[in-house]
Amino acid sequence: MTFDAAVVRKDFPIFETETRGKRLVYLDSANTSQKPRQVLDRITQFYETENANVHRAVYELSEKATAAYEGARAACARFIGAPAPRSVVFTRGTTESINLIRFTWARQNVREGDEILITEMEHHSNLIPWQLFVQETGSILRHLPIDDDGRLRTDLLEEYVTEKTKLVSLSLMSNVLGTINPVRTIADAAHAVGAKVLVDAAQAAPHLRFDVNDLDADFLAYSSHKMCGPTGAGVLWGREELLEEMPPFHGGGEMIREVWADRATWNEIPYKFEAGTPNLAQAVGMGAAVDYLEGLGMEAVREHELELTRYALERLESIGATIYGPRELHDRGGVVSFNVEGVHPHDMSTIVDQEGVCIRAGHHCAQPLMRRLGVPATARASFYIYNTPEDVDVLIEAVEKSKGWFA
Amino acid sequence: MTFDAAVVRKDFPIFETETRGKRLVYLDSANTSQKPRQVLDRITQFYETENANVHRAVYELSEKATAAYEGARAACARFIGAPAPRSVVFTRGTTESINLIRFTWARQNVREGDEILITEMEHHSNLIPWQLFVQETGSILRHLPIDDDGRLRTDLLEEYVTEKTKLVSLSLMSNVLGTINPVRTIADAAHAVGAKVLVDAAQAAPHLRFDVNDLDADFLAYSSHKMCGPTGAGVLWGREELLEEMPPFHGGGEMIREVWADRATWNEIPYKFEAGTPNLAQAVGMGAAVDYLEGLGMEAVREHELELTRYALERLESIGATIYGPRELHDRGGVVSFNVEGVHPHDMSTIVDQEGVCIRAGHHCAQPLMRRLGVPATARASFYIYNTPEDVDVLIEAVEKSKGWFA
Amino acid sequence: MVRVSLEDLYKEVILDHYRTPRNKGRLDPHDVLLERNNPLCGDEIELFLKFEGDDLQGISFDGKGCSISLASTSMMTEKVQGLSLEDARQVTESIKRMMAGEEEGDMNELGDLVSLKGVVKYPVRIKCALLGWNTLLEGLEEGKPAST
Amino acid sequence: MVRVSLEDLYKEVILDHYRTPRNKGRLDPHDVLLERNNPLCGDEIELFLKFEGDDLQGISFDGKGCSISLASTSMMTEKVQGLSLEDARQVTESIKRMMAGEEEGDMNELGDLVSLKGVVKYPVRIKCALLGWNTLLEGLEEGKPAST
Ligand SMILES: Cc1ncc(COP(=O)(O)O)c(C=O)c1O
Ligand SMILES: Cc1ncc(COP(=O)(O)O)c(C=O)c1O
Repeated sequence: MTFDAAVVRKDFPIFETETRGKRLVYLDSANTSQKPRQVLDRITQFYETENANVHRAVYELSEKATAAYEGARAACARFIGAPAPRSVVFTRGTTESINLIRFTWARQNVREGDEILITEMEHHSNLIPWQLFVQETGSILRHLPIDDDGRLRTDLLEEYVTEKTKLVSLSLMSNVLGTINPVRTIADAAHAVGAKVLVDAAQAAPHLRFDVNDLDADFLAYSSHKMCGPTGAGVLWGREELLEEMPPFHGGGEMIREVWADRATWNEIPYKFEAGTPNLAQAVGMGAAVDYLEGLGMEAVREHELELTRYALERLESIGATIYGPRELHDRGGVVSFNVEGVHPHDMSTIVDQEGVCIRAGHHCAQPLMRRLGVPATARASFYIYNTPEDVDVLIEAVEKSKGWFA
Repeated sequence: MTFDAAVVRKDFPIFETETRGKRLVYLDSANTSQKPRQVLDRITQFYETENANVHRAVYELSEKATAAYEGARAACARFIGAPAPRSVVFTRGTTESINLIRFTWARQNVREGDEILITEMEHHSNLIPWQLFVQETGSILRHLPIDDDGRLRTDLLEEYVTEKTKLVSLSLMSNVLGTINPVRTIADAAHAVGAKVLVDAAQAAPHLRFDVNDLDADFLAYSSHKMCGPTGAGVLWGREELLEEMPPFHGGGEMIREVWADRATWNEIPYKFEAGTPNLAQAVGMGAAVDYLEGLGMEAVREHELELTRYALERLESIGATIYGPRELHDRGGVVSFNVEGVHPHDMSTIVDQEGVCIRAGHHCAQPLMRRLGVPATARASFYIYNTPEDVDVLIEAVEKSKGWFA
Repeated sequence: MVRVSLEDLYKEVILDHYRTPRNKGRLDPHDVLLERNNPLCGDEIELFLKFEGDDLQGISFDGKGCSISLASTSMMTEKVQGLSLEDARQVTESIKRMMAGEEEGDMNELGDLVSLKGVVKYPVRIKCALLGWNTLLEGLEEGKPAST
Repeated sequence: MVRVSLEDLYKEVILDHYRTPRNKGRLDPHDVLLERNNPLCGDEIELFLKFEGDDLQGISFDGKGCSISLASTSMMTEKVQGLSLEDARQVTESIKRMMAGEEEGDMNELGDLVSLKGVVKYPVRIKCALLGWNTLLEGLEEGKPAST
């Protein structure tokens, strides 16, 4: 049971605009997604009928705002199978969620000589926080290698997950290779040595159905803007008992209980981690995005994207493009990185833009992975619910054109 | 030259709604402000015609998004007289801005035994970060006292600003007392001993015209949501040379320049401090809020609020309310904290809500100040551009009614 | 569902107990003294409990705060005084479920206390109404364990 | 303003230099060697400079990257070779102003280079077009000071 992408496309006002005088072929959803009317309307409705600060005030408007905000939290918890809304902390996005763990749980639990394990395919957002952390604490950062197909070398787990490992932080789906990682296998290995597992679900949440219990994750981060929601919102989910134990991150209003001049006590979770006025309307919009995606059905989303990916891989290979990442579709999402002999990806991106095609060119916030792949940059097309096979056709034609220029 | 608040009110869709079946009398703008159509439309327009990630992609849509985002930065810089847009870092709000300084500049520059000076009237957002900081570093937190009128004891500056003082962090305007603090005087004292000055302008930015050069501030923080802009956006302004020297805060995409597996170099300011996908639409909305306020004129805003404050103080005193904070209008903003004998502020707030009046009751995120004032809580009415003298009349009537219930 | 207007809630239930609190002041001797507060509104109470075997023989409170927190606590002391610890616990749980909107509130079990339900419409005030009850629940923990 | 289509820009200007770069390869001996890159696209260049008194006697480059960065650098070497350091600096500043949209670009001064202006319409690519020029500016700093 899938949906008609041409119909879904009508929910997204941006497709009523043109780019460079051409039909907009947006193939950069792994970077940020477009937003359906339903989400935009919900945000406007919030500001027009419910806007007030939450939790703190007694009047009806503030109660409405609080109900909307907490309702969004419940939706974001449900979406990832989290047992309780209180285990969901609202952040600005995945990057902030990961940094929050760096400044709280990790500071409390990872010491000099301890190891943090990430992978060779991580986004800078799941790499730089740990580089900084190990520099600050004298702990050690290790990288689980990938094979030439762009899959994690789980055969090396025994070597990389050791008694010293305190945290394994990895993406559920790669933003460059499209690989869907065997998080459960890795979590089992991590838990066997008492390490915790942080899952970067920035790419997975928009496209896959998953459940924090099945993954056996300890923390999980995802962003609103990549899944039809507004910018400026994201989630850090954590096991309740871990969140309870963690020190606060930012200090400020709302995260406190009692305050004296020189000390304070903390509010209960998740509020302990939400200092200051939260990103209210953005959280509400993220909740609406969850509702929208659940309305389509995440299985249907996945199926639709698999079809597009199959078609895109086939057509790209037929024009001789080099593909980075798994060629088979199993455990692979709708992100396709590629290069075409003789055309630098930046040139390609500029040229296909003339045909209305938005693709990304560059290092995709994964410079070490680019080095591993032996290329300075790649082009990348990524698919979402509003893309159609026609979009792939336009892409291929545009890529052919760019080849023509350099022929 | 002021404006007609009844006309301004029409810009704000929320005033087309009722609360508890009554005309909405919103007197909690110090908590969060309502939003004009102009700002909401700009946000929607962004999502509908310019939405893409910024800086990273080559195609036209991303260029539009980048132009919108950087245009907002320029507006937010201009609004506070900042010499260069690159000295403006976008954050979630004032609380995050202050915590950013705690985790970067302060860690680099404030050591064991050094002193940080705040004041007795600070919001928790400018108190808790420093409590946490001094606990982490062995430095010392001091509080400049206020007098019984709710003004800072600048006569004690010599005692409180010493050779040990490294940072003075204070609000330009109090969210409880309405006091506008003599920041320049304090900055001069701080600079004389080589300390830096961080200004919490959360309450000032929506209501006052000021200029970072005149204040001679080193850092300044303000929030979008209190000044007609969306939630989820704020600014940290800093002197360029200080921002250049500071280590980064969050690690992630966009804040880097070159990345290897074990190390990285940083992007130029302000991007060094903007890890991950920024709150794009919120920054753009904040820029639109700046444009909206500048359209009204900040002098006119101030004049309008002074008139309402004068009238409110007069009427509240006439019904025997106790006022906290300066009674005279000089150096005083449109925030009026008060209590009425025999009526707990929480009861009052619930009762006046029945009449459509939204006021705040509680500690206003300033528990130590409540102790200084000798009360567990106060009621607070705060005014903005859409409030009219009629709103004050409804408030007074509703307060009288609550008194009646408890008579 | 009974619809109580705010005015009725205050005038007919809250104000009576607020103005004339029952069991107010120190209880001596006592077995348990708990100080708890609700920092949001600055409500503070002290609760004194005296046990006699499995029964809550004596209860009193002191404190300051809004009318809802003080009236609710006053009503509570009237209700639970003399009950067995187990019964006091059950009443408390019933009140908490009623305030959470999970239960209508049983007139037979709760009597007058059912009128506190009017507070459910004002979610922020529920914490005020429950301050005394939550403190009692803690205090009962320290009493003799009910039938084990 | 001359409107150059992207296709014209590429086909008439960029591709020629991209396919047949001028002054490519190591220059020996040299006074200055600078390696610079544009991490966003992975462009990397090495720039070799040789001074003779106040003149830029020799210049060559090596590197890899997109066509705009390589072509722009190739055109640059043609333009500045043999100029005085001061003139080279001035040409570079003119190009930078032109790419910042501050100036139209003077045909007499810049010649062919004016066609690079087509890149202004593609803001992200401006960094590519300027990589060589910015590196040159740094390199000139290390040369003999121009008239002081
Ligand atoms: C004086 C003052 N400082 C800081 C803040 C915190 O601002 P925000 O909640 O937007 O982070 C506020 C408002 O809540 C305030 O009034
Ligand atoms: C795998 C992965 N992790 C983390 C991020 C960072 O997410 P955000 O920019 O929303 O913080 C991204 C997207 O940029 C991503 O693709």
